[in-house]
Amino acid sequence: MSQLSLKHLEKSFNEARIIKGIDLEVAEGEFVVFVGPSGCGKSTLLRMIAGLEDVTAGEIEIGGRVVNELPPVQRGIAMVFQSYALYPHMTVYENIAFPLRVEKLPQAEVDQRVQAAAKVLQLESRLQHRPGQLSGGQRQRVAIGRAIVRQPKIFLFDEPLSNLDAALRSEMRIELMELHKRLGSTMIYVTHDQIEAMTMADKIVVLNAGEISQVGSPLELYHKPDNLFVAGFIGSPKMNFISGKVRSADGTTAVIDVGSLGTLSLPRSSTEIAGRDVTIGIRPEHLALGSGEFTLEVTPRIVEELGIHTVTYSDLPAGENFLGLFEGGPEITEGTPISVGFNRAQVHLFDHRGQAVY
Amino acid sequence: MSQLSLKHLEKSFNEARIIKGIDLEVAEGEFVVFVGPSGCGKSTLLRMIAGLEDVTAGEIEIGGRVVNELPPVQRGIAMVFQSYALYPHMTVYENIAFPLRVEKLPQAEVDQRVQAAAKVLQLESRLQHRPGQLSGGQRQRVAIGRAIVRQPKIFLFDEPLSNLDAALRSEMRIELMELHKRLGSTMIYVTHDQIEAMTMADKIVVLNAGEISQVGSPLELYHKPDNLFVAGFIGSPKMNFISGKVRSADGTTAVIDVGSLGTLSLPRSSTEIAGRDVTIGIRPEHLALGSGEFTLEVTPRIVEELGIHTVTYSDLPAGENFLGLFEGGPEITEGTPISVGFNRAQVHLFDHRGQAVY
Amino acid sequence: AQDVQEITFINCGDELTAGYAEYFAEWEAENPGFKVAPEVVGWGQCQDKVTTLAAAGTPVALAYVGSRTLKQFAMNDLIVPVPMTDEEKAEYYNYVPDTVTFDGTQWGVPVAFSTKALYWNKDLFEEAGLDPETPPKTWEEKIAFAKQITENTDAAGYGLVAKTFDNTMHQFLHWVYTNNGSVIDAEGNITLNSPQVLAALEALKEITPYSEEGPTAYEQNEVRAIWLDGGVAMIEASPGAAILAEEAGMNWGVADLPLGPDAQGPGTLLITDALAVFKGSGVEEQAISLAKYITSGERQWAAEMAQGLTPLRPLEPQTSELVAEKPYWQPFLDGIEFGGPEPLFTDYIGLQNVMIEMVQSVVTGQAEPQEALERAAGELEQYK
Amino acid sequence: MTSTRNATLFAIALLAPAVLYILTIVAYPLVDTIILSFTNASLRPDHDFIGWANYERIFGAGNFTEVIIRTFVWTFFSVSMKMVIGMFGAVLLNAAIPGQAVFRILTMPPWIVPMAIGIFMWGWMYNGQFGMISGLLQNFGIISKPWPILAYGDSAFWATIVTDVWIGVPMVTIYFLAAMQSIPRDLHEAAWADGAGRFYRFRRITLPLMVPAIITMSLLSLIATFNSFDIIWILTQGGPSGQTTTMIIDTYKTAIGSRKYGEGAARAVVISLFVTAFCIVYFRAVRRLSQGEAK
Amino acid sequence: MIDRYKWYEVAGLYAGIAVFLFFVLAPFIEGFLVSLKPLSQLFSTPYSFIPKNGSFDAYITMWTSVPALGLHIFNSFFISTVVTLIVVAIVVPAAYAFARFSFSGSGLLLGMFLAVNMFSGAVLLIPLFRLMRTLGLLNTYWAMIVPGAAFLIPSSIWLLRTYMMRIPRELDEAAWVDGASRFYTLRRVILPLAMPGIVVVAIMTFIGAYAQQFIFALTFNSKTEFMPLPIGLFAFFGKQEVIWNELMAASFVGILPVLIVIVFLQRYLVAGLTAGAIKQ
Ligand SMILES: Nc1ncnc2c1ncn2[C@@H]1O[C@H](COP(=O)(O)OP(=O)(O)OP(=O)(O)O)[C@@H](O)[C@H]1O
Ligand SMILES: Nc1ncnc2c1ncn2[C@@H]1O[C@H](COP(=O)(O)OP(=O)(O)OP(=O)(O)O)[C@@H](O)[C@H]1O
Ligand SMILES: [Mg+2]
Ligand SMILES: [Mg+2]
Repeated sequence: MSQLSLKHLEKSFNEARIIKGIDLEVAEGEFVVFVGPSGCGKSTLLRMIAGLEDVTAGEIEIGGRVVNELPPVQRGIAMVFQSYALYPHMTVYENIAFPLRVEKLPQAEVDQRVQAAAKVLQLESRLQHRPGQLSGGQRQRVAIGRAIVRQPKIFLFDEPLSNLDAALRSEMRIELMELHKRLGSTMIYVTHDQIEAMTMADKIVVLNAGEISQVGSPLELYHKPDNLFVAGFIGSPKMNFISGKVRSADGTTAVIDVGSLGTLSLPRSSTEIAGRDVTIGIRPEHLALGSGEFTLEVTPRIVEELGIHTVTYSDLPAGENFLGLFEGGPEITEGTPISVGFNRAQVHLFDHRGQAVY
Repeated sequence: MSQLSLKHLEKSFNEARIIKGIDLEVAEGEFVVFVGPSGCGKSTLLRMIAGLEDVTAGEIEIGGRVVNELPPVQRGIAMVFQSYALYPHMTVYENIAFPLRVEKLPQAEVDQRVQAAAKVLQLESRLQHRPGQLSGGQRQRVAIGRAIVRQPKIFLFDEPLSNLDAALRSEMRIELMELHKRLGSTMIYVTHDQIEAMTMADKIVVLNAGEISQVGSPLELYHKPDNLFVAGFIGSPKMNFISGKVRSADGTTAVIDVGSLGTLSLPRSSTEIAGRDVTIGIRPEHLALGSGEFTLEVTPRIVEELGIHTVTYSDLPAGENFLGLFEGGPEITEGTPISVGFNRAQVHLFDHRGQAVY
Repeated sequence: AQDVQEITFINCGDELTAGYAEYFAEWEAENPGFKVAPEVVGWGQCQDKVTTLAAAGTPVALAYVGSRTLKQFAMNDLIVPVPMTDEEKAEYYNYVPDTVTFDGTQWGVPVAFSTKALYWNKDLFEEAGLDPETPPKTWEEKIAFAKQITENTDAAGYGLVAKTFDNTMHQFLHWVYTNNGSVIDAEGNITLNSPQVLAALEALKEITPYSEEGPTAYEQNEVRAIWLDGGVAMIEASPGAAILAEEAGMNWGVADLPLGPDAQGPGTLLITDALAVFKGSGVEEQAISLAKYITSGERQWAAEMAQGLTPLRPLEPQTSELVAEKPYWQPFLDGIEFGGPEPLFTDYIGLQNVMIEMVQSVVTGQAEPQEALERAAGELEQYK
Repeated sequence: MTSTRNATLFAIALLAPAVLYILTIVAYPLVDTIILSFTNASLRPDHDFIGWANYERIFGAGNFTEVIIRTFVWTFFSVSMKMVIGMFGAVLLNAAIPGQAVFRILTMPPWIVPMAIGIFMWGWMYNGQFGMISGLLQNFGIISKPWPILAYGDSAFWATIVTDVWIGVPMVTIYFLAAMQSIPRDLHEAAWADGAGRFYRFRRITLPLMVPAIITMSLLSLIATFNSFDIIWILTQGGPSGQTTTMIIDTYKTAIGSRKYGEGAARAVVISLFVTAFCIVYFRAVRRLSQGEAK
Repeated sequence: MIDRYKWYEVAGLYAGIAVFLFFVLAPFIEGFLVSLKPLSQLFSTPYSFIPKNGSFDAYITMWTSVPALGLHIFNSFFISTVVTLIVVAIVVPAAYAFARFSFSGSGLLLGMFLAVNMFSGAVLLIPLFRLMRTLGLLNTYWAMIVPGAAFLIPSSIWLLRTYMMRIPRELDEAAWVDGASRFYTLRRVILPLAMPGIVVVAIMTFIGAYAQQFIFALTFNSKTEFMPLPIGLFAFFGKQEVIWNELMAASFVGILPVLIVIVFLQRYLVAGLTAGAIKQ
């Protein structure tokens, strides 16, 4: 049975519908990541689950019980705020200890737990500082500390690592994942970091303008996005989209006219798409220098060398952006045409409504 | 001649030395990125350049003129604050228009510039909202908007994109880069995002505990880190470090004993390292499945499949973490040993003080 | 224990009136079972406090009040009458009993008396070319002297009081009572609009240019201070000014208030305070007894001398001795003969406002005397 | 937050002491007063109900409109001057220069000194013969003869306002100072970095962010000023020729001084209604203004 | 850096402060000069700013003119302290309720509180007197404390509410999520953050009770030993003469204790509010 379930959840601020009917099941111990564009309602949804926002319509169930009216602590959740919400008048120590003080734990236990959290978060030397004297990342870590000293059934994290550098961020990521394993608590985690989403999630929920676009495991979303939005949102750099028109679709193969790039035939069972406008998608990392089942020639406008790989930006004849990602640092120069190839199996197809066609 | 130069810059808060003597030259039109661990002093340094913090010692020169005592506006800078610093009582429109109002530009011009900025930042529909009604990412974009409507000589950005999702973030990244090209202004940019640092920077400044660890182009830092700190900090996932001892170093080849992994001979001209403890470093992405010039067998503890690539976490016999990054989604399972190889040319060597040896 | 009943007594001032402590003890000895409980309240708040206590239904037994308020208390049934025998009345100076009389009976026991006379600064007279030893005897002289002084010295001739304070009416009444005028008669008719009062207003108007700058800003103490400082030559004030003038080492004189054309003899305003006995304290009898006890001839005299007040009774030989010792007392006693009381109105504040308004409108030139007088007389009707 | 019912219960619990206290100590006498306003209560222990007679009399009185207008003008100038000077003081005392701790304390005395004493001191100042203002002006040769400020309608009117302002300024200043201190520093820094000078920042940032504080203070000042009695009473008693007579002075003179409690109560009720109406209008105006500013 | 001033700005600031303080203190200068002059020479022309033969005699003689002056100062202090304690205890929760919970009728209730302030004590005096008598509080300290506090509560609630509304709501929310009861949140989070506001309100209350509440003391108390300072000062008013110099001297001495209290509290007045609390 699912531990947390959202049923037709809605939220309006005055007239504006921000959350437009969300249904979601979260199993106990699951690590769920919410992703979605800025302003799509992630924080709002999290705050509703926490019990900080009133529910406009629908139900929130935790452990089979409708909790719409319960205060946060009775829902057994802990939350890290996007804005940190540190108590400016307390030291870091007391900020972290706050939930334990509330529970009236003995000082020895408080101390032990706070020290442990501080160690994990590399805040030992800052325990006696006030939030006002901390850097942005330090503040964020204090906020995390305050959540982890409690051991709630459900953790809610609102972009908890957004102010950390890559090294600390990946350390913290590992820490959080180990925490997750150790405690077995359910975690709901908002992030806009692809790596966090992909590596930490058991299940990613992609939100778009207050609605769920797709729910699935990271690789499901990566490999089989349900729609254009998810395809474009998951994966970085973004998937290349090229518009085309279906010449024919006989139930096994669809033949697509992709303008000046020629024709593409893909194995698809749908016949409905025949004659309609479609979009094909290819991830930049699925392109290879040289040739493949399909080959095209592009002229990189920009070449970004990242060391680990190289990203090229080109324009297709029809004007679309076309990115390529190649391992390491191959010899590519801006303005010199290159041949890139890709394989049929790596091509995504979306119908005129943006739904994936497999 | 350099447009901005920092000379022995120091900053202390009360007793604590936060910035410990920074020397840096920034040429006109350069895009400089500051990276470094949380709390290392990036924001402080930026604020000093902006003229928001007093200089404890040293000099800041802009255009050849010492500006230690000048207020921000006379330094010709615009800044995006890490804390956004939006005016809560003004609409998004007025927040963005603020610097133009200060300059007393005519309304038509203000409107045109604000609308242009709003378009770039995808804020058109939010122009009449107050900051309190915006999501975290929207707020951040407003803060950027406020900086870009002015066309200062130097832009200072303090983690301007940290609250955006990947898609928007890469769009914004491109926008900022184009802005940079268009305006030709100097930009100083704090980030903890590797991709931002690598793609945007002409020059990356790696800060560590208030000191510069290394300055260089992105690929220089990636390929030739000066020291252990930079090697570990640049690149994600982090470089693998394995400790060893130099058997012999004859001025052409150094033979290094890497414990249970055997011996490694690298072409190095240094003789000083003979007999000393050293650390060798190999980037996870430089490992290949199968064999290479050196081959070792590891058993992945964790396998992270990110779609675009797969990351494995293993333990070396001596206990060190050992990561591998492999393109796409090869067949690797947790607990099953794999063979990985790497080439001599991709091995980094650091002496006992952590300095790179080439 | 024995039941001792308290007689609460509010004594205005900053301390218990001199001698009262002993008188209380003596009286208590004569009236076993009763004890006097005095409370001293500053002058500024005394009247309000007494009134509030009465209005709230917890009156004090005995209190100092301005005699002018007796009518209001009486009409509201808050105090009991304290009739005087003809003998008692006769002991007092002329008109003193009138200050506490209304509807044919007395409503309080007079306890303090104040009369005014004209003080002049001899040095200023001399400087202006006047005979320093000759004070003005008539309004005409007063105005002429004032003019001469104003024109020939740095000082002003006359200290005119016209601030929005009760004393402005008092000072105007000096003019009224030195010209045989009145405000209200025994039948309760408003008699303000008379040739005598009109003459007073006109004289006031005439002397204004020879008074200090901005008389509407000054009340009596302030004008007195100006006089003491040599800023004005003549003022009308109580005996207290004499002591201050001595202290300041001035060259001064005091004389009867100058007289108007219709005067029958020296006059002044007679102000008294009285001890009122409040209804409902349960010890009204004893309060009356106490009031009369402490204001009897000799005791009253002692208290008056201690406070520098005009005596209520022409007690002999004390009065002669006083005048012999301090000749400046003479004019203060002279005026009593043709003096007049503060007019008794039900709404005393109303009266005061109307009179002040009238004086100010004339002094500031906003209204002609006749016009101001008619308006005031009309408005007074509602406060009778 | 959720569980609105709980929240309401908690709010009620928090408010209970205040409500109970005010109910017993103030509301009960207040109701008493309102009842009294329909009676002919005076010094006499008993009284009769006389309906609206008191109210009719108040509005029937000849100079009532004049007094109302004067009261509004007086109040308006006094409150605005308090706000302006208080803001001026707060800005000065907020500047990071040495000595502020002392200056802040030196701001307080008018507030601490018993009101009557403060007014007496002003009475001294205004005295034409011996006071500081006239005296200094004469010493410096600006005027040639004494200037008794309270003698003339106009100058007395302004003098009473100045004294009222003087008494009110310390509280306003200190409150504004506290409000100013709570504006996040980075907002100023951001504006400064954009080239906004002190004055501009004050106008565009400090002032709008202090709108709640300004509303609060002006509302409280409004009430206090409207009911300000002692100052005028001690300095001029409403004179000369009634030119400083405000509603409360008028009320006092014609009703409380004369101990007509019924009429006095009616006047108090009328004044309160006026203040209330004024407050509401004012409140709306300020809110609209502050919203306008932000657009 | 932002706090750095050019020399002329500093000069301007000090000049501004000088003007401001002169306005605030001028009457005290006048009063002080009065307190130094012998009574007989109080009124003299031409005006001289510096007293000619000033002395501090009044500061000594006042203790004998009004022997209970010290007691009056103590009473004022005592009454004000108790009033302040009561007001703060009542106002803090109420202001919090108004600042954070928007239950139905909260606006109305707040308005009603304010309405209370519109009736000045004078008109309520008689009914209040009856009430005090019923409660048996006449002629005790409580006669001054109880009504004194009542008339200071409404405006204090309003002031503190405004202040508390500036504390970020997220801080409450964070505590709320961490399981803190609303009361605990009030005590541990809101109270410390609202401290500057509370101190302002406490100072206002204290001063209000110390210096301004004259009428209750006068009417509801007859015992000299309970009389507060404002009443005590009126003892310097004789029937004919006001002992101006001693009155002024006593006023200055009387406000000293409050000034001392404020010296100690002044640092709270300037405590920054939410530095570092949140990003926005
Ligand atoms: N109190 C409010 N009143 C009106 N609109 C609001 C309010 N709070 C949030 N919104 C709007 O609701 C939308 C969702 O906001 P939310 O903070 O949930 O976004 P988000 O998904 O967390 O974004 P981000 O990734 O930028 O933090 C935004 O468009 C925002 O403008
Ligand atoms: N006002 C201050 N008083 C004392 N210490 C301070 C103050 N401001 C910053 N610090 C300390 O200075 C150090 C550098 O802070 P800074 O904000 O520059 O870090 P940062 O590099 O920007 O970190 P982040 O990436 O987390 O934003 C931190 O350790 C911080 O605690
Ligand atoms: Mg958010
Ligand atoms: Mg920072």
